[in-house]
Amino acid sequence: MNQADLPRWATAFALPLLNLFSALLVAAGVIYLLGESPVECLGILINAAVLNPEGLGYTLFYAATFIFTGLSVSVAMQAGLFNIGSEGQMYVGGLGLTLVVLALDSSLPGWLLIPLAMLGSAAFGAAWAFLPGYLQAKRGSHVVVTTIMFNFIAASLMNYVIVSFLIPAGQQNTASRVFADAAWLPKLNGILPVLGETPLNISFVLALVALVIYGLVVWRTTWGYQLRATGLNQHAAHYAGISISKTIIITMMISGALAGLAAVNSVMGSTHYLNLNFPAGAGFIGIAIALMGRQHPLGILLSSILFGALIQGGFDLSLEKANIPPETFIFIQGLIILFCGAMENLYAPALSALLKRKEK
Amino acid sequence: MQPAVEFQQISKRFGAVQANRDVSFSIAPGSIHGVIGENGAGKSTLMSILYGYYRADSGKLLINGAEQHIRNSQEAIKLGIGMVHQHFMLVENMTVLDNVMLGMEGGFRLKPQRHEVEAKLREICKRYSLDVDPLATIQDLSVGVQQRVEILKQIYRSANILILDEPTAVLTVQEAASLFEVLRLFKEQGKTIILITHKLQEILEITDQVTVMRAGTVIGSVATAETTTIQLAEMMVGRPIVTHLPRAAYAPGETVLDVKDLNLVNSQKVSLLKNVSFNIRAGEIVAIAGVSGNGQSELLEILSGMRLPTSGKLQMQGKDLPFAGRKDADGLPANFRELGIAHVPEDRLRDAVIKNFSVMMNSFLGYQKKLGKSFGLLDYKSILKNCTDLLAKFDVRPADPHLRIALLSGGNQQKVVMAREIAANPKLMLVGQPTRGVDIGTIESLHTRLLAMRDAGIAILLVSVELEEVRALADRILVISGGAITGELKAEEFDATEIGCLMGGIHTH
Amino acid sequence: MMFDDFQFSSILVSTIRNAPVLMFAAMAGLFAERSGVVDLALEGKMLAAAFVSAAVAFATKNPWLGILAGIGISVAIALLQGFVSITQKGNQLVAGIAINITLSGLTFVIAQYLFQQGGRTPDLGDARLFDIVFPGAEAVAGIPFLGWVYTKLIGGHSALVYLAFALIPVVHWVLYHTSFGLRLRAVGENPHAADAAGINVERTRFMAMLCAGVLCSFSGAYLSIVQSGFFLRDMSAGNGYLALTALVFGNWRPLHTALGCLMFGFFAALQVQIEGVVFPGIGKVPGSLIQMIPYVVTVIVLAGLMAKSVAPKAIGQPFVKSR
Amino acid sequence: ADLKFAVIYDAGGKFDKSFNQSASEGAERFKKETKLNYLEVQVASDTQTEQVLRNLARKNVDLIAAIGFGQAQAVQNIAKEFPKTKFVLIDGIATGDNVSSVLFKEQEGSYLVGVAAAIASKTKKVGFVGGMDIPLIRNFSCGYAQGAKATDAKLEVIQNMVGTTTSAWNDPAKGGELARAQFERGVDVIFAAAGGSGLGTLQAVKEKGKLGIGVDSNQNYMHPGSMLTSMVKRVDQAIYDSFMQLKNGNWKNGTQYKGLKEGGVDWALDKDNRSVVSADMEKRVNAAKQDIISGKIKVVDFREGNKCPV
Ligand SMILES: Nc1ncnc2c1ncn2[C@@H]1O[C@H](COP(=O)(O)OP(=O)(O)OP(=O)(O)O)[C@@H](O)[C@H]1O
Ligand SMILES: Nc1ncnc2c1ncn2[C@@H]1O[C@H](COP(=O)(O)OP(=O)(O)OP(=O)(O)O)[C@@H](O)[C@H]1O
Ligand SMILES: [Mg+2]
Ligand SMILES: [Mg+2]
Repeated sequence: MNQADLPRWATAFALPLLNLFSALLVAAGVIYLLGESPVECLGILINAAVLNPEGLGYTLFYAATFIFTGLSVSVAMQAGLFNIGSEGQMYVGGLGLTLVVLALDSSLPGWLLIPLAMLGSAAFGAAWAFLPGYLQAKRGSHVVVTTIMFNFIAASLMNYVIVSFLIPAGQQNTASRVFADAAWLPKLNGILPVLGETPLNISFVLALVALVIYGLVVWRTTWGYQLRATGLNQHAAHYAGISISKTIIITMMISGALAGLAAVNSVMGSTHYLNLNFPAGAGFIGIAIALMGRQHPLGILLSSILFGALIQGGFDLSLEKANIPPETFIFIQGLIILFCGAMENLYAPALSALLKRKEK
Repeated sequence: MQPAVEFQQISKRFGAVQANRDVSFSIAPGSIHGVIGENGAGKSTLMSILYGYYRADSGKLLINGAEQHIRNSQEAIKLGIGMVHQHFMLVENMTVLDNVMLGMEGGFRLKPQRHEVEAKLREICKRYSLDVDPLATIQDLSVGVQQRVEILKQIYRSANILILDEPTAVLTVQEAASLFEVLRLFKEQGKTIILITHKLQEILEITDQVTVMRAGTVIGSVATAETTTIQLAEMMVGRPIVTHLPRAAYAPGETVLDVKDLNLVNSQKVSLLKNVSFNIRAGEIVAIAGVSGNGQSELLEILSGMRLPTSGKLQMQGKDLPFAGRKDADGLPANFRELGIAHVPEDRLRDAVIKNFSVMMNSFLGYQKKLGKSFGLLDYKSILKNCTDLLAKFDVRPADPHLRIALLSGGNQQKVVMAREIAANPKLMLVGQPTRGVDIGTIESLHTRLLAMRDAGIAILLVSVELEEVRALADRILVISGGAITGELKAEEFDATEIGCLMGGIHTH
Repeated sequence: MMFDDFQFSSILVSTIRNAPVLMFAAMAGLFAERSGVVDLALEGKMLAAAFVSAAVAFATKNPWLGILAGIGISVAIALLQGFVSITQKGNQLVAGIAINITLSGLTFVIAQYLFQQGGRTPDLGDARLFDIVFPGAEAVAGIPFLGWVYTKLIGGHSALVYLAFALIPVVHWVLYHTSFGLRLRAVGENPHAADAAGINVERTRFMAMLCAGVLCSFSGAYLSIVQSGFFLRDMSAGNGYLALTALVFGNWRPLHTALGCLMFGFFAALQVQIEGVVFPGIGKVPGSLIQMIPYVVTVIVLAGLMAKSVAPKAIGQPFVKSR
Repeated sequence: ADLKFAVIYDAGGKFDKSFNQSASEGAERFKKETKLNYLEVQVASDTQTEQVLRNLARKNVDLIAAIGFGQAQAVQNIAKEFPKTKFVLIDGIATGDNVSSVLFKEQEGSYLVGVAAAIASKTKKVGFVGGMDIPLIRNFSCGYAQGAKATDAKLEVIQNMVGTTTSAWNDPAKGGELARAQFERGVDVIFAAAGGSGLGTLQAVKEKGKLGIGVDSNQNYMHPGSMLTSMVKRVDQAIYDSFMQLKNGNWKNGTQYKGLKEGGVDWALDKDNRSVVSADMEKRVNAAKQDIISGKIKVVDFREGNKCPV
C-alpha cells in the first residue's frame, strides 16, 4: 500500500509521471469539451514552451522568478513555518531595489548598481518578513495569519508609495520611471543568440546558484541541521540547544530575502520599472512550487520550469486558439499541483501490485 | 474449555522487519496471561493484530473457539476485546467522562447520556476503588490517574478480554499495586487479561501463565507457578542475566554540581520546586526518587538549561551556571552542554530524538556545533563513522545508521540517546527514567554503562520512579515530594518502606 | 467631510452585512479543521458555489435552486478534498491550494463557455435572494432608535444573513453537545485515541468535510446571489483566507470565530466610513493606507491580546496507523 | 494582401464592461463595415505585452492597438524594433513615427455626470466608487467632484475605493457594500468607476432604488430606470478611427487628447435613462458641455498636479 515497497525509480519517476499524465488527461477532457483537439493543443503547447528556443527562453524567464519564490517558501517550511507572505515580501523587495536604482542609476555603473539593487531587494524582503517572524517567535502569533495580513498590508502600502511618490509627474501608468540602462540585467541571449528576443537574463543563473546554496546549507551545514531539527521537533531542538526564536526569525528573514530577490528578475530583467501589483501571484505560485517540489532543490527547479512552461505555452496556445482562454491554464496548473503534489500515492498500490505480479 | 484467545501461526512483516513469525499460543479464559520479550520482539505488534490495528499477513485468530477476521478496532470492541496501550489513548483536552463516552455515546445528544455515564462511572470508581474525578480534564491528571482512566474505559465497556501493553511502565509501585488489585477483581469476574510488561517481578506476582517472545517468535509458554524471574530472563534474552552488577567502592571526588535554594514557580503561580538544595560529587550517582509529577521533570529541565528557575544558586565546579539575566531558556541548553552537562531526558520521543531523522542524524543532536568543518559544513564522513561505532558499542539493533529512528523500538532508541550522551564525555550526566519501557537485557547493559561512567569519575544525577533501579545504581538517594526534598539516604540505608513514606511526603526523621 | 460625520449606525448595519461571507466559510473551516483536515480550500469551494449558485439561479429563475446546486458542488469539492487528504493521505495544504487554483481557472472557463461575458454570469435580476422585511417594519420605521434597530439592524436582511447568525449557536451545540461533535473533536485532537475507542477516523473526517462543504456553499451563494446579483471571476477575493484567519483568531471555537468574523466585518465597515474623513490633527489619511486597517488591527490583536492560539493537535496530519 | 489588425487588451480583459470592451466594440464595428478581420489577445503582465507585441509585429500585422496605460513602455520598445508596424496606444503615451497615442480627458466627461448627479440628488450627497487609488481613477473622481460642486457648492461628495490588490476590480460584493454604506450616509447617486466591482455597485443602486452612473461604455442598458447616465469614453471610436485611417491611407502618428470637443468623452442619454433625466437636467448638462468645449469652464486634470481643486 505504501511507497516503501516500490523501487526508487518508481517513486522518483514513474509515479510523478503517471500523476502528471493523469492531470493532463483531465485537462485534455476539458479542452475537448471546449471544442479543440487536445493532441493538437499539447503539440502547440510543447512547441511554444520548450521546443521553440525563444519560447524556452520565456519559460526559463518565468521559472527564474518561481525558483526564488519557491525557495522562499521552502526554506521557511524547513523550519516548520508556512510562509504565505512571499507575495508581499517580493512586492516590498521590488520597492527596495527600485529605491536603490532610482537613487543611483545615473551615477553608478551596472556591475556595481545591480548587486546593490539586489541587496536592496533582499533587505526589504527580509525586513518585511521580520515582523511576522518576530511575532511568531516571541508572541506565538500564527505566521500563516500574520503573513496573509502582511500581504494585504504590503498591497496597500505599495499602492500608496507608488501612486504618491513614484509615478513621474503627469504620467498615468502606475509605475515608477523607467530605469537607466545601467540597471538592466544582462540578458542571456548575448551569450546564446539562439534564444532570440527573450527577457531571460542572468537572474536565471543566479536562481540556479541559489538552489545549490540552498541545498548545501539545508543538508550539509550545521545551521541547516538546526533548521530542519526546529521544523521537525521543536522540543528536541530546544533540548539540543538550538535557539528556536532565533532560528525562526532568521529563517523568516532569509525567506523574505529570497522572495525579495524574486523581484529582481521581473523588475530589473523585464519591465525595468516598478509597477503596481507586479508580482502577479508569483509568491503564491512559490507555495505550490515548494510543496510540489517537496522543498528539494531539484524538485523546486523542475516544478518551476513546469510552471514557467505552462504560463508561456498556455499563453501562446490561447493566442492561437480563440476557444481556449488563458484561464484554462490556471485550471491546469491547479490540476497538476493536485495530482503531483497531493496524490503522489494514487498509483502506488496499482504499480506495486503490477511489479509483484511480474516478479512471480 | 475453549481458550479465550488462540493465535495460530500468525505472521506479520513491516518492510524488512519480520515483526511476528508463526506465532502460536493460546490464552485460557479467566486467566491473567503475561507476554514478555525483548524490545522489538513483536509483542505490541501481535496485540495490535488482536485489536484489529494491523492485519496479519498469514495465520488464524480464534476468539472463544471461533475464527475471527478482525479488520478494525470497532470489530475488536464488538468481540469484547479492550486494549490499554503502551502510549495512552486519551484525548488530552477532554474530560475523563468524554473520553469514556467516546465511541459509546449511545445517542446523538450528549447531555442525557452524560448524566447517566457520570453516575455509572462514579459507581465503578467506588466498586473498584479507583479514585478518578469524571469531570477532570485529562491533561491535568498525573500519568497514574490517566492509567486509571484507561482501565475505567475498559470497565465501562465491559471488555471481556483485556490487553494491557506495558501498563506499569510509568506507574509507581503503589500505583502498580492498585492496578493489580483491579486486575484481580477482573479475573474473579471471569475476564481474560493479557499483560505485557518488562518487569518480571510483576509477571510472577499476578499472572497465571506467561509466554516469552524473541525476535518475532514464541520461545515458549510456561505456567507462572513453575518458573522464576531468572529463568524467564534467560528465555527472553537467550543468555543469563546478571542482576547484581559489580561496582567500584564509593570514593567520590570534588563537588561537581551544587544546587542551593532552588525554587520554581510556574505561570499559574504554583510552586513546583521548593528550596531544593543538594550537591553531586564526581564519581557518584545521586538518585532522585519520587512519585512522578513531584518536580523531578522540572529539576532535570532546569539543570539541563531547558528551563529557567525562579530563584536559586546553581554552581557547576564552583562557577555559576550561566542563566542570570535571561528572559527565557531559548538556546540555553547549548551553554550548559559546553560546561560538560549531558542530559538523557525522561521523554525521549518528545525531547531527545527527531523521529523523521535517521539514526545517524540523531547521533549528534545537541552536539551539532562541535561537528562543523569549515563554513559550518557538517562532516558526514566522521559522523557516519562515529555513529557506526556507537551502534556497535551499544548493541543497537538493527545497527543501520540510515534507518529512520522512529522505526527502532523504544529500547533501541534509548540506547542511541544514551550512547550519544555518554560519547560526549560529560562531567555531569543527567539521566531521566533511563530504562522506562526497556527490556531487562537492555536494562542490564544501560546500568552497566552508567556504573562504568560513575567509576570513571563522572557525576551522575539519576531521576527514576523505579525503586529497583535506584537501589541498583544510587550511591545516595534523595527523595522528592511536592517539589521539596523530603529525605536523604545512603545506598546502604536503602529501605523501600521508608522511601515510600518519604515519597508520600511523610518525614520519618 | 469632517470627523464627526461618520455614522456608527451605518457601520453596525454594514458589519452585519459583511460578516456572513466570512462566517459561513469560517464555520465550514471549523468543521474541517476540528476534525484534523486543514481547509485551505475555502476560497475554491466558495468560488465554485458562487458560480454554480448564480448560474443555476439564473437558469431556473429560482434562487433557492441556485443555493441547492451550490451546496451540491461545494460538497462535491469537499469530498474530493477529503479523498485526497483523508483517503490518499496527501498533503492537505497542497490539496487546498491546488483546489483553489483549479477552481479559479475552471469557474472562469465554464462561465465564459456558457455565457460569453468574460467569466461573468448575466445579472440574476429577480432570481436574486430578496431581503426579508419584518412585519410592521413600515409602522415602526419612524420611531427614533427602535425603528432603526427593527428595520435596519436586525430586519431587512436576506435569509442567508439570519442563517449565518443562527449558525453560531447551532455549530456550538453540534460541536460540544452531540456525539458527532465529540467524535469530531476527538478525531482532530488525537485520532489514535479515537480509533482505539472504535471510531472510524476516516469516516468522521469525511462527515466533517461534508459539513464544511454545505456551510461553505452558503458563503459563495451569499457573494453571488445576495450581495452582487451575478457571478464574477475570482469574486471570492481572498475572503476564504480571511475566514481562515478568523478561525485561527477564534482559536477554532465557534463563538470566538464568529466574533473574529464580526471584527473583520466591523473593520471593513469602519474603513469604508473613515475613507476621506478629515481627522482632527492628522488631516486626511490616504485611502490606500486606510485599506490596511482591518489587517493591521488583526496583527495587533493577534500579537497582543490573544498571543497563543492552540490548533487542534492532529491538524494537517493524515491518519496513519503506525509509528 | 489584406491589411492585418490586432487588439491587445490589458489584464481587465475583453469583457470588462469597461474600456477594453469598448475597444473590442470599435474593432468589431470596423470589421463589420470593412470585412477586414483582426486578431485579439489579452495579456496578464507587462512582460507578456512585449512578447505579444513582438509576435504580432513579426507576423506582419500592420496596426496593433494596445489598450491600457500598462502597455506604454512595451509599445515604446517594440515600435523602435519594428518601424514598419504601426501602433495605436490607448490611455498612455509612447513616442515614435509609427505610434499614435490616444488619451482621454476623463475629467471633462466626469464633470458632466457630476453636474447631472448634483441635480438629481435630493439628499445633496453624491457618491463615487473607484476601483483602486490610482491617478486614472482619481481623475474620474476629481472631474466628477468638480462638476458636482460647481452645480451646488454645498453638496457633499463621498468617495470610496474598493481595494489595493488586483481583486479590487473583481470584487462586486465589496463594490455593492460600498454603495450600501454610502446610501446609509445619505448618498442617493453613485458614480462607479471600478470595473467588475462597479457592476456590484450598480446592482446595489438598483436594489435600493437609487441612481447610478456607469463608466467607459454606455452602461445605461444594464438597469434601465436606475441608471442616471454613463460617462462614456469613446475608446471604440478611437480604435475604429485609427483602423479606418490606416485602411484609407491617412493614418497619423502623434499624441491626441480627446475631450468633449473631440468627441472622446461624453455623457450618455438614451431610451434607458430618458425617464430619469429631466428636461432641466438635460439642458444644464448640455450647457456645461458647451461651456467646456468653448473653454469657458476649465476642468482640472488631476494628473497634472496630482491635486484636485475641490
Ligand atoms: N509500523 C511499523 N513499521 C515498521 N516497523 C515496525 C512497525 N511497527 C513495529 N515495527 C517493528 O517491528 C518489530 C516489533 O515491534 P513491536 O512494537 O511489536 O515490539 P515490542 O515487542 O512491542 O517492543 P517493545 O518492548 O519495545 O514495546 C520492531 O522491530 C519494530 O521496529
Ligand atoms: N555518508 C554520507 N556522506 C555524505 N552525505 C551524506 C551521508 N549520509 C547522508 N548524507 C547527506 O545528508 C542528508 C541527510 O541525511 P539522512 O538521509 O541520513 O537524514 P534524513 O533525516 O533522512 O534527511 P531527510 O530530512 O532528507 O529525510 C542526505 O540528503 C545526504 O545528502
Ligand atoms: Mg511494545
Ligand atoms: Mg516498549
